Amino acid sequence: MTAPAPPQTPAEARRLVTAFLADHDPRGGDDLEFLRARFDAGLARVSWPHGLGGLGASSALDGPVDDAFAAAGAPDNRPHSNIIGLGMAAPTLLAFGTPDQQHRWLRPLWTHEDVWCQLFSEPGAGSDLAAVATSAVRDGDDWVVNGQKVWTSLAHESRWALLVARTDPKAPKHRGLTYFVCDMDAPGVDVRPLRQITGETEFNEVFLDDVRVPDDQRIGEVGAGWRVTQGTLMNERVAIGGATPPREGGPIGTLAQHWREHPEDRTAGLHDEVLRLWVDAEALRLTSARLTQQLLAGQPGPEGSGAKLAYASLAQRTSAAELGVLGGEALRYDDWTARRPVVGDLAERTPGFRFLRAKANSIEGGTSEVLRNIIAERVLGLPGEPRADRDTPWEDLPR
Amino acid sequence: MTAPAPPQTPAEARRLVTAFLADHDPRGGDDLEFLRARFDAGLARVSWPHGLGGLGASSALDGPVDDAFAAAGAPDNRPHSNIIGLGMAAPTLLAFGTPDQQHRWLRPLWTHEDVWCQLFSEPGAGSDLAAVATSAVRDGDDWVVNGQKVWTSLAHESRWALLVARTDPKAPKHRGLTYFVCDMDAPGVDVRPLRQITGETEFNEVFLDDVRVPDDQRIGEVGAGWRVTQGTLMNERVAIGGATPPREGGPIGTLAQHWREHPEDRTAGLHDEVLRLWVDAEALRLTSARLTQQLLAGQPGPEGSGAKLAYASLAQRTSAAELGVLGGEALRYDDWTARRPVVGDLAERTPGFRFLRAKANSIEGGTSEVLRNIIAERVLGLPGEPRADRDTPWEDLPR
Amino acid sequence: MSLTAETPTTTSQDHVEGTSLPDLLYSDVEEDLRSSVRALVTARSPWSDVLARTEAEERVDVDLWARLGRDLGVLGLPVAEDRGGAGASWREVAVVAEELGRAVAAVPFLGSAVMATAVLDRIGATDLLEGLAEGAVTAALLIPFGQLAGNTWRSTCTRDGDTVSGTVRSVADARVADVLLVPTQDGALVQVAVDQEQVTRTPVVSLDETRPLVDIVLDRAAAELVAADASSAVEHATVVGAAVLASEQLGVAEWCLQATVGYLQDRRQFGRTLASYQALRHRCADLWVQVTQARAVARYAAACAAEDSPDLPVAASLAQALCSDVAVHAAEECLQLHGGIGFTWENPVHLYLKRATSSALALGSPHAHRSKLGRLVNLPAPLPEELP
Amino acid sequence: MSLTAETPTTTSQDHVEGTSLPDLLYSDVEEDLRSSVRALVTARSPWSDVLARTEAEERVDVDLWARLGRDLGVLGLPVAEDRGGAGASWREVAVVAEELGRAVAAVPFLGSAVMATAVLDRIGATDLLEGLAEGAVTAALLIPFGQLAGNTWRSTCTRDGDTVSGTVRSVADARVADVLLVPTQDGALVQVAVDQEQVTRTPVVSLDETRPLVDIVLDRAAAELVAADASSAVEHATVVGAAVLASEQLGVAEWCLQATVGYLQDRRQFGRTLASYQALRHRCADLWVQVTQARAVARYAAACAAEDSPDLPVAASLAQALCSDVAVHAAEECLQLHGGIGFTWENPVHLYLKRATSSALALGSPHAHRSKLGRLVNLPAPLPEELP
Repeated sequence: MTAPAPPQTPAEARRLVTAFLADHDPRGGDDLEFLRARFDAGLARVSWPHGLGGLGASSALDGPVDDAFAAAGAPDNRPHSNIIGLGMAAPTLLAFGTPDQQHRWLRPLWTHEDVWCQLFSEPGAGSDLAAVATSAVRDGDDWVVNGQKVWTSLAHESRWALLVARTDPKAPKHRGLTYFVCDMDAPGVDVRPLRQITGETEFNEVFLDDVRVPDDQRIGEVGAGWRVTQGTLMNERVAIGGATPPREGGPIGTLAQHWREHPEDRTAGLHDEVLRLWVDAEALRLTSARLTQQLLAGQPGPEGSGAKLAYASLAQRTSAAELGVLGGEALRYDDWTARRPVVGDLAERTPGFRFLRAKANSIEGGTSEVLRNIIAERVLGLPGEPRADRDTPWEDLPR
Repeated sequence: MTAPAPPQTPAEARRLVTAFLADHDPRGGDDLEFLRARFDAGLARVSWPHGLGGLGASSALDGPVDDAFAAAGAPDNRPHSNIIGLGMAAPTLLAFGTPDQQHRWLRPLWTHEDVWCQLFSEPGAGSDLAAVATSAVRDGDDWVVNGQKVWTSLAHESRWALLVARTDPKAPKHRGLTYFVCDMDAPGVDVRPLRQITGETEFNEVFLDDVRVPDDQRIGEVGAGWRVTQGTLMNERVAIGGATPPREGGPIGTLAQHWREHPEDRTAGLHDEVLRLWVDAEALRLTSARLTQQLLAGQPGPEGSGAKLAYASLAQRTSAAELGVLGGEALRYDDWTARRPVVGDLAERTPGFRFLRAKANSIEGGTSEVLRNIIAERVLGLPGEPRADRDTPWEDLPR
Repeated sequence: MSLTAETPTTTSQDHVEGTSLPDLLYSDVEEDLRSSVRALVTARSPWSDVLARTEAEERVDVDLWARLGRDLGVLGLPVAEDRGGAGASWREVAVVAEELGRAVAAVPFLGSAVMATAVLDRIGATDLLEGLAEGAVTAALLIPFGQLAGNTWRSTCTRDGDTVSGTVRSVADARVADVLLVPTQDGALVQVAVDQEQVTRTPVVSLDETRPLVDIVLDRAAAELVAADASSAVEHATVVGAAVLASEQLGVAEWCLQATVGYLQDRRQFGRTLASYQALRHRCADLWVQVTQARAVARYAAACAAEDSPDLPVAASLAQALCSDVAVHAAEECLQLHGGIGFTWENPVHLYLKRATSSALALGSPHAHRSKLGRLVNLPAPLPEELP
Repeated sequence: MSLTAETPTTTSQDHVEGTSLPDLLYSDVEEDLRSSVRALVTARSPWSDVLARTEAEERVDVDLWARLGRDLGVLGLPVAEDRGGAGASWREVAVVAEELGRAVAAVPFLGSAVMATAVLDRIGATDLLEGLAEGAVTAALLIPFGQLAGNTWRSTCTRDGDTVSGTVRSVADARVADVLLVPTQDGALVQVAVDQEQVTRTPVVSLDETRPLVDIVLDRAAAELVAADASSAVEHATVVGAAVLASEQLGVAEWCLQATVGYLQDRRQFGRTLASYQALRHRCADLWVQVTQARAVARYAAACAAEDSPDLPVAASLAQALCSDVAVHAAEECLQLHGGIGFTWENPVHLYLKRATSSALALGSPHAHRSKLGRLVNLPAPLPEELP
């Protein structure tokens, strides 16, 4: 049987939603059944392939479809609670997984039955991700994994993890890695909360002690883990080019609102800084919008790294200005208790929290220094740093 | 005969001046004779050795002696018109010259009969000064010099030049250099004005075409030119630790005065910037004063490089703020004619001139980038950049 | 005349028309236009000629100016075809400005093809417009070049019958203008032919001699009324000028980044190319990020001008505040990373530094535009300090 | 009470006493003092203990505090010997503050040994001073910690007979104080013992838990008059506090620079030490330049306090404006260059970031100190904007 032609326009896509809704009551009560049916109808993400939640349409139509379901009051799949699953695991499975793996994992991932996390960074492998030391040794049909991962958000809620491990320590570092999907409920997986400077435990350390991973959970060839990892990370950066928020939609909005409501906190120096931040925030918003337009026009640009770099700096400067505007009141914090963060909590907490949390923006997902390297090399064509570690067996590298 | 004991205190030094003035009328009319007599009495710079214009005193006493002569209305040696002679040539001759060379050159240098310049930088050897290509080939009692020098201030007024040239192209770059004193009136020396972005011709290019330099004008051993050059440049940096100007004594003074006198040019953003510049100028003044105190206390610190780095940035930001304060009026310039600069002209010209001239502050006398390298390596003990050029014969280096 | 002050709004949300933004990319037509202009200026206006002209008797490149009108027909892009124009929009004008900025070309494009054209188009002065669009006539709007775009400003030129008198300092692009468009104290706009004794143009030694300024004195000069109430048209023209100037600044910044990257790849120090030093590469990366932002806001300002969007005053001031700083910073980095050679007259960098610096001050400094934004988007200044 | 506003002068030249500056170096005595303090805090207050204490019941390191008084005798340094002090000066106090900052030590030094001591010494309240100098009594000046030093401020605490009432938010170093020194609305200063029901201290969740704040309510608390007219003494004490705080900030910045340099030398990425990356080295170099400047202005402020120089208000605000920014920037760079590990609770960097950030806001933000400098050295604010 040939697959039906994918929708070509937002209007066509909306017609498919309307037809689906005629058969499925969005307020029928069983949200999971509704989501599963939506997936099976190819309306989960219409840009995904036929039979895997989509219809092979343009990614420009994913947004209109989501909007149409939302307008009808349909339940959503809580995308903000499964960011790594939807943003990184799904694209990786689609690009590198076998058909069996895709059919096994994509539906429960999209319906939010399974939350996913990533087991990439290690204490000794941060920016230099290819230096991971976690080992995977073949034993029959399984791999036995040992090591320590860090900076794992959502590990405590996740059923599955993307895992990169070293399968050949005698190969140069980039060539001895293999990529797996790890069952977070498997024996030997120990998730421990990692506390941050905000007091929160947003991230985790994950200790892997003789964890058995079946070989059918390997993604890609043995030794090809670096290539798969690069694919995953590329999706992380593309994800930045999402929907454009409204003007003052980010941290600048909180600052601007305070400025308008509290004339008593205004000073000349802060006025200039607030205006500079407003300019920079609006410039970044337009830059991100332009990047999205480029992506939709099929001209993927390298601006994603630049937008992340600028966002980190802006978030840090904006929260610092908030402290300045508040003055003495900013000497007070709200809560240092070690606790899991709540989605959407950022605007609700004290400026001190935003100030501290923003410090991570220039580290997580690629440090600003690494992003500058990437821009200089890949965009501007300038030479890279001399590398001593490319051709040496991993086990011989100094650590 | 044993030399008299050097003065130990400013009061003792001033007594020596008073005694000298009793025998030499400071307003007698023949300024040159007066200056020569002052040199011969060891009161030119009391910190210089006996018989060479000094008395072997502490350098802390040079200022008080100058002040005492100035208070008596004595003619001075126009030190601002012979900065390289007094600041670099004299210390180099004292440290590395033979007694004959010292006696030959120091007196007319100090009395301003001879102006000096330096022939160091080349089009292909800026920050990387040790890469100079100007060659000196031995021929009998002479050396025959060929090459092109650049960034030579005062070359058109100078009688003598400090010259560094390559005498052994087969040696690694730092080891094949020799240091000379070049007669700027010698045949083959061609001084051509070099025009800058300000329109002025402050600097020169100097072309050396079969210029004969007698071997008795060589300073230091053959092949030891780099060590002598380093000595000269160290004096350049120490010179920064001179007398502390009064508060608002630098470019900030011009800006602050304009701010006070022109309320109509004030805006909120500029107010904060002017205050930041005032803070930074005063901080730099105190930092330089502290450096001078350290030098006088016999604790030479590495702060000189830091002070130069900070000065360049401050001068550039201050002149940019001047443009901002003036607004539309700053669209006008005063004079683009190619002309030699006049000492002390900086405050008299337009803000646009100061803005453009300040761009050189982070390049001349060591770029800000080189100074950061120096601080990182010599002060903080961080490793240097990998160097591919240290042990290769100069003639084999890529250019 | 008095340009009316911008009206403050209660919250900046009023400026946001949903989340839909105009197209910020370059269309194929725009890219073709860019190629034509670049080919012309590359052939006809190399930097060495631009440099020589800064000290020549004739500062303006009248040959290039004629070719832009005659050969390329890019002087009437935003004017409707029935008014003698090309029926394109300010978006295309901005692309031309970008290329002229990239070449620091010495032509009165901003004054004649942007601001004079904008004011005449707004008023509907078809006869003059046709001449400008064809390149037969060059006109200049008589305002001080440093005047903040669209802001409160009172002309001091006065009308008396069919004459006008007054002095205006530091006018841009008036050196070869045939016609001066003079806003007058009573809110009118009159046109003044320059070929009369009652008009004196005194060249000004300008920070940017590729866009030389003149002081103009009108002493009972014969004047023809263009419009009796031109205040809002003049205000609009200066805002459009600011919006398009941002694209010119983008072109300057792009040249500087490109020149810097090229130089770092060629020049060696300590046996290695400068590009091999990470600290310098990181500065180029930061500059590139700034240039991408300048491009986005300049495109947005051009699009707002093209659509006559109510957000145009915000977009123009945003673009001026950002692109001014980016262009100056790019030129400064270009000079610094060139080292001594960048400080010499016989190197193009200073042409870009001077253009960037004077463009930043033109039509309002970044400080002035930020203050204006504060009023436009309701981020008010502090209350006056209480005196002790 | 009302702290009098600073008096503006006509030009800043009035502040310059010739070109002679005080000694900005550290004397041998000061270096010995530094060694003693450093030895004590190294042994008694390692960062892991400081971290644990931020969540302990007793936030203040009372053992270290006792040893500073009893063993080292550094709590009465600026007080004359005949008043029970050590007869040294604020210069030596600043050296102690530097070392306590370097260790982010949780002791009420700034509140008790600096500000409370300064106000009592100014007034001549010998009895209380002796207790403070010996370390037998800990006192706190009852002002909001964010209050701009020396500036116009009106206390809301009121006297009624021998009692005082009022609420003061965010008071530093009062958590273990025995005595509160309360400026009152009528310009007096009274002392209040904390061990009475009429005094309520409510702990505040503080950005910097190594210097935890409290909110204090006095409800007809028994009070003893210290001085009927204490306005200028209180103002002076806060200015001295700001001057000494700058040295504490210097200590914070020095630790951050040192920790960063050390980490870069140890940590490897891509097969090389981080220190081998030029971009990171250049950032350390820039930081070092800033720290040398912070040292110079902090020393100048301490010297002005020691000499009771008329330039003290300028010196204190200068030092606060500069050292606040340097300390925060140093902590931020320290965190960033540590990467992820610097973002974790179990690493000392955040203690320094929080101390630096809250110290910057304490006794006036850098913005507030710059504004104050504008008044002190006659660089006036813009005229109020003309409204359209």
